[in-house]
Amino acid sequence: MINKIIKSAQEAVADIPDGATVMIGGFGEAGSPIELIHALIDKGSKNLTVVSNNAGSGNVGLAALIENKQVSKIICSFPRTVISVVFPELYRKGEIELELVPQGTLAERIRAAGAGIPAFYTPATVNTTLAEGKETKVFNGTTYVLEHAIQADFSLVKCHAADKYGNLIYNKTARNFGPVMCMAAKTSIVQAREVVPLGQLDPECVVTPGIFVKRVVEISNPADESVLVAEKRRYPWN
Amino acid sequence: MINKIIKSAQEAVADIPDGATVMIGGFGEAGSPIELIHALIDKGSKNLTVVSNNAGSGNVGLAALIENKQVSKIICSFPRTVISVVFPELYRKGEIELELVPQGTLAERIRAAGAGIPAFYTPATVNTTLAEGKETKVFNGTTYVLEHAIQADFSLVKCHAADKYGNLIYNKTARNFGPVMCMAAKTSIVQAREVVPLGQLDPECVVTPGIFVKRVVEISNPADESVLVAEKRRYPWN
Amino acid sequence: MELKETIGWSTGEMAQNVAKDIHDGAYVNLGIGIPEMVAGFIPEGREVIYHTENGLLGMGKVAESGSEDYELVNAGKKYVTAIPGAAYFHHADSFSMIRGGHIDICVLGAYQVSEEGDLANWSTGDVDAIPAVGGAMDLVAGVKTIYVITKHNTKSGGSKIVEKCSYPLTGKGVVSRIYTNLAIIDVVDGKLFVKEMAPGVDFGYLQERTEARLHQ
Amino acid sequence: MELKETIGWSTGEMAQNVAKDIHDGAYVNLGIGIPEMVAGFIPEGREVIYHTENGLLGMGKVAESGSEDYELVNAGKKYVTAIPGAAYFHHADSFSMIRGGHIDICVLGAYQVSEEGDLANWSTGDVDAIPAVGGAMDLVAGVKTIYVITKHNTKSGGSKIVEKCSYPLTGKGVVSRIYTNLAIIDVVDGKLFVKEMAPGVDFGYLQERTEARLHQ
Repeated sequence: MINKIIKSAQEAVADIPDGATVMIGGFGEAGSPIELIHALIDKGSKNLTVVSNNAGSGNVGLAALIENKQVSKIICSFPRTVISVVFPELYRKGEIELELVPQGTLAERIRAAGAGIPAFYTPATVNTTLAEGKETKVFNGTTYVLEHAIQADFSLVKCHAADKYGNLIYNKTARNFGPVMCMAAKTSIVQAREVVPLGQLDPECVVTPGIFVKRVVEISNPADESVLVAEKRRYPWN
Repeated sequence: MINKIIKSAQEAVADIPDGATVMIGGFGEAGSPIELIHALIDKGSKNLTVVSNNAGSGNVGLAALIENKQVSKIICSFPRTVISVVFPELYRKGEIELELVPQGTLAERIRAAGAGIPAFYTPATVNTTLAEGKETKVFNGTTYVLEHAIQADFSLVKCHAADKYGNLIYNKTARNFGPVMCMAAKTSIVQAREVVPLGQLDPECVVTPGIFVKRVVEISNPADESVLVAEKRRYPWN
Repeated sequence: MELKETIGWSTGEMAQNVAKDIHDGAYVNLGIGIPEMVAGFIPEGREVIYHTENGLLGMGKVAESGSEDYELVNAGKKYVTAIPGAAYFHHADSFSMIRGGHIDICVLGAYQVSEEGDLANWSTGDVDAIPAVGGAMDLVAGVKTIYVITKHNTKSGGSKIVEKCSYPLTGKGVVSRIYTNLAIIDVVDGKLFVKEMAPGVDFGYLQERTEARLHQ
Repeated sequence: MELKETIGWSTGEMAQNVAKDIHDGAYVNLGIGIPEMVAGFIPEGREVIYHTENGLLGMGKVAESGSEDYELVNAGKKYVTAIPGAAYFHHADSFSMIRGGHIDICVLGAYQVSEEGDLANWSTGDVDAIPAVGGAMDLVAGVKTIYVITKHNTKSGGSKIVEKCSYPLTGKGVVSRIYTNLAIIDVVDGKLFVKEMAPGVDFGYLQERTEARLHQ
């Protein structure tokens, strides 16, 4: 019988191996699956390729994963913020590889993987350095760049509520990359603020149907990354 | 100030010219915007290209539009049903052109138009007659077909409830092509069973954000196409 | 001249054979017609979630007469129900599930299946017929495992399991297993292996009724 | 040596100039920083709907201190609010709105704008800087009308309005109008036309501070 609920974050990430490609949801702090990321730090998998819009803030969450030298490459649109220190340092030292992708292209490449579309054309980046070396094609007199799907082995996503089938709803702008990252990973792992009984989520309002979700962990009082960053916390906890 | 509510179906379709490309929502009867189609019959625009999953049933709705010789070409996935008589007749006489598109490719080509993607690759139709003459490309050892976006001048869509910004929710499987057709047309025209005050639709559950909708008409007691077909009704009303 | 089989599985038994091979927790899409019968034979203790490509995951039974909802239909346009834990979505999202490989099993009917696993089930190539494809090509291209359920022979006794399909293809090399009234046949590397035969059917009898070469 | 302008519009006045050109009913995306100020100056009687690319249509004012929601932010990661009639969506849907041409106006800052309407606003090409692009390239490629709001000159007095951008491009031929502290300038067919000048600024004064050739 179907029950995707996993007892702990530790258990949920236990099979993420070295070298895996891992998508991590969130736009800045909103929607960042911080407990799952910390479990991945505890697990210690190395040489990861991370796909995420940003590269983390302060010394917790994604920034802490990078600081712990677990990430060899990051695919993202905006790796610097006012409070990001970890990524810039390692990047300048040449210790982490960066593939910079415009935000909309990033979202669409992730969706494409989930939708079985190996590649698509987009107008973004045409005539810029980010299109260098890429295939282009003209449609109706306009040039477009060919962009390829980004698949992942795992995705770590935060949602608001889930049921045991893996149906998900999100909260406000914390939705961001969650739905497409659940679609694009072989194994999507979701932390939910609340696990609700089957039938409680309105089928008209389910944002991620359970077919895209493999594991759900209830984290009822998730840490707030913004607060941790403001408090200058570090993970592993200082 | 923003108010997309139009008084009548007649008014809503009044500027659809001869030769327009018109998307029509619905999967069979479910979600078919029958009052808008009938208004388009009254309006009498000719030489239309219609994009719709099916080609209508009986002698009402889309079938009546075709029967009235307003459609010169239809782009669809499944033009025949047990109760479709109009399209097969005209097709055999060579009086209507058919572009047959697999259902998933149809949905994705419509979405692509709405999402600013001129073309994408799909595995569907590879090695079949439907891929003949189409560009192909190999990704990771598998062959894919290049498919192009389908844009429309107008779309006619049925939804459950709408507000004056054009935010929409749908009912069950009547949702089908509505959301992507609203995205893909220059002017999307929606019939809603109910127009509700701004703020009444939960922003987490809005399926079509108002940006994709140009006009909303309240049709509070829409005819049921299945019933009309069963009753052998004809439009214009017999 | 109609060849009447006196031995072999009934349609219900064929559907039951398919049902036995559907694992607990599977996401399944059932084609229109005989494939729909499979849902009635899922063994006790297994939970299966049905996808219907017109926009519902968690499709339930056919709606009871009198309580049909005109806006809740399946791919065959039958009135159906939704189970607790269901979700509705639009067509592009629905076919993302299909094309993206998220559906485990799809059960389809067939005009012909070849020894290479090619499937022809959308058109007989009849020039007078109205061409209609629906979601069949997306399904065979995207779903992980394609099962075919079909009578072993046509009404006139012709073989539906052929060396090469003469009808237009739905997809090339897509079928994993064929469930007929006479046998269950696996497609492995361009060869057909008989996995099981109906009571009273032996290999010679089966091969005689099959154009393609069978293997034991 | 810093060149201090003693005449010209204040930043608020620049934002107000942009706001005057935003029509009633427009769907608008405001870039991070000075462009955000535009929302405060929309003339009475006009209703404008703000899109923030991280997944909200119908963005309201910045959240009041004490009532911030950590999961309701704008593209600049500021805590914001949502208006009645708002809708949340995921990133792929959000950028469909952008790429698909559904947003009427986007207001962005700039490092440089060329007379061809080329925009450079994401990188100074500094090899030591961390490259970061965000949604800028999607916005300039997809939104119908791109307005740039920027100081006319750099802090060191250099021209931001140039013949040809020396910084890496965000997009080629994408800018429609430039709002600076000294003037409002239209880009038309590869030429810059001065539409309006700030009080006390004349054409000679403006051209002197502009590398690209201006037209009247």
